[in-house]
Amino acid sequence: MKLLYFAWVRQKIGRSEEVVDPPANVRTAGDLAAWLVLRGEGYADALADLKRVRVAINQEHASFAAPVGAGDEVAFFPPVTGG
Amino acid sequence: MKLLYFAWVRQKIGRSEEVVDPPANVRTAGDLAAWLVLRGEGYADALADLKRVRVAINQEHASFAAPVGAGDEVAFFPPVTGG
Amino acid sequence: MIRVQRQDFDVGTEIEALTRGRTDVGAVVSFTGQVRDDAEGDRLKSMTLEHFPGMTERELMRVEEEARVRWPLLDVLIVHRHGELLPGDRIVLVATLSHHRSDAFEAALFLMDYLKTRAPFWKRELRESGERWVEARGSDDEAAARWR
Amino acid sequence: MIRVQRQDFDVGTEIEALTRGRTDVGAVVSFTGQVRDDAEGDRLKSMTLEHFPGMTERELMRVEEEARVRWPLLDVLIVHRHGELLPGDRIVLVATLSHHRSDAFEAALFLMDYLKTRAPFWKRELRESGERWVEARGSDDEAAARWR
Repeated sequence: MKLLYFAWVRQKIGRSEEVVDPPANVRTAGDLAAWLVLRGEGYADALADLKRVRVAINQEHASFAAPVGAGDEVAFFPPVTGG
Repeated sequence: MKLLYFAWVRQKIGRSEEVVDPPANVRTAGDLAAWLVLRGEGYADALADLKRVRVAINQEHASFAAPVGAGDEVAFFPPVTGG
Repeated sequence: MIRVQRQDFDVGTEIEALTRGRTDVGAVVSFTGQVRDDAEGDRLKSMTLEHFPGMTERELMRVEEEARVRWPLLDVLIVHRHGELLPGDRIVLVATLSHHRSDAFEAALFLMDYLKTRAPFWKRELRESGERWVEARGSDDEAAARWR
Repeated sequence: MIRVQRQDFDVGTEIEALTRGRTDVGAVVSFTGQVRDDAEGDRLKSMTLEHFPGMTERELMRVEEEARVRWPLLDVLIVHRHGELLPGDRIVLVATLSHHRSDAFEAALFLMDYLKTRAPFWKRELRESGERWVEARGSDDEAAARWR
């Protein structure tokens, strides 16, 4: 599973992308975030409060209840501020 | 009193401006239009139906109930279609 | 600023002149009205805009002032042409500058709605079938009424 | 049409390209968003727009398509820059072409409201006091919500 991070999520985690292989009980984007939080302080700082974070699965906005699987590209980022 | 005509009001009357000296019983823009209608077919064609006509007194939109006097510039024209 | 003129205008040049050197502008909205050939069998050959010199400028200044009272605008430009125009020619430009986009959008819409119902211009169309004066549209009166 | 680019754009050139040779366009609305120095003591030195390559283009295409479904538009252009920008620099251009002005105005407003809440861009400001990420505004969510 490919993960992408943007803006301050990227800065807090300290990288812009990585490939991970989460355990079978990670079924949703929310599960994935909760699993990432266990990896260390940067991840926890970025992803512990999901009210501040948005997720896209395969380049489409998604909810944290949406399922994620091995072949997916999952991106975490703050609410957008373009325009 | 100076009169100005625009668009089809001008075309029907056959001139774009004239100076007139209406009688004392012409007190409003509506009175003025009714008095002009008596001057001939072109005026009647242009001004008999005041629902189709607008008036400006001294370059400000006005109602037909607005008073007009000797020193005024009164313009009759169709509803505007600019923009 | 308002201008009534026979000659064409360039939208980019006008906007550039309004924004050049400014760092306080967040939003620029422009509206350009063009001569449209609706091409329903009876083609439009040209359109002539008659206006009321003097009153036109007064009405445009009045509507600019009204917009500046209603919205916190950094600048306003209204350019309206008169004379003979061809299909595709520009007729009118309205541009509004503000900090935030909603003010610029609303003010531009307001300016156009008021222009359509108050600025003393009259359009005469020359079509293949002959000449006719464009009639005022009830929808323009309704659009203007929402700002009262 | 949508474009995501680092380089600047010229509003006049873009509008000219959209309208050239057309006689069916009655209304052109453009919105330009610029980097604004709100100058409240802590001056803005620069702003950097990060984006999500790939998803950005998809979201812009999606919002263009949505606007074309909702309004009878003759053309749509969205240009959004990324990278480092200075106060006064242009960020985004939205242009809409239609027969009648209300469609072009509404569609441009819709496009901007959706861009603000869905297009994956993030602004980082460099101020005299340091760097900070711009926070999303609740008013932008409310503006987008009115189109649902």
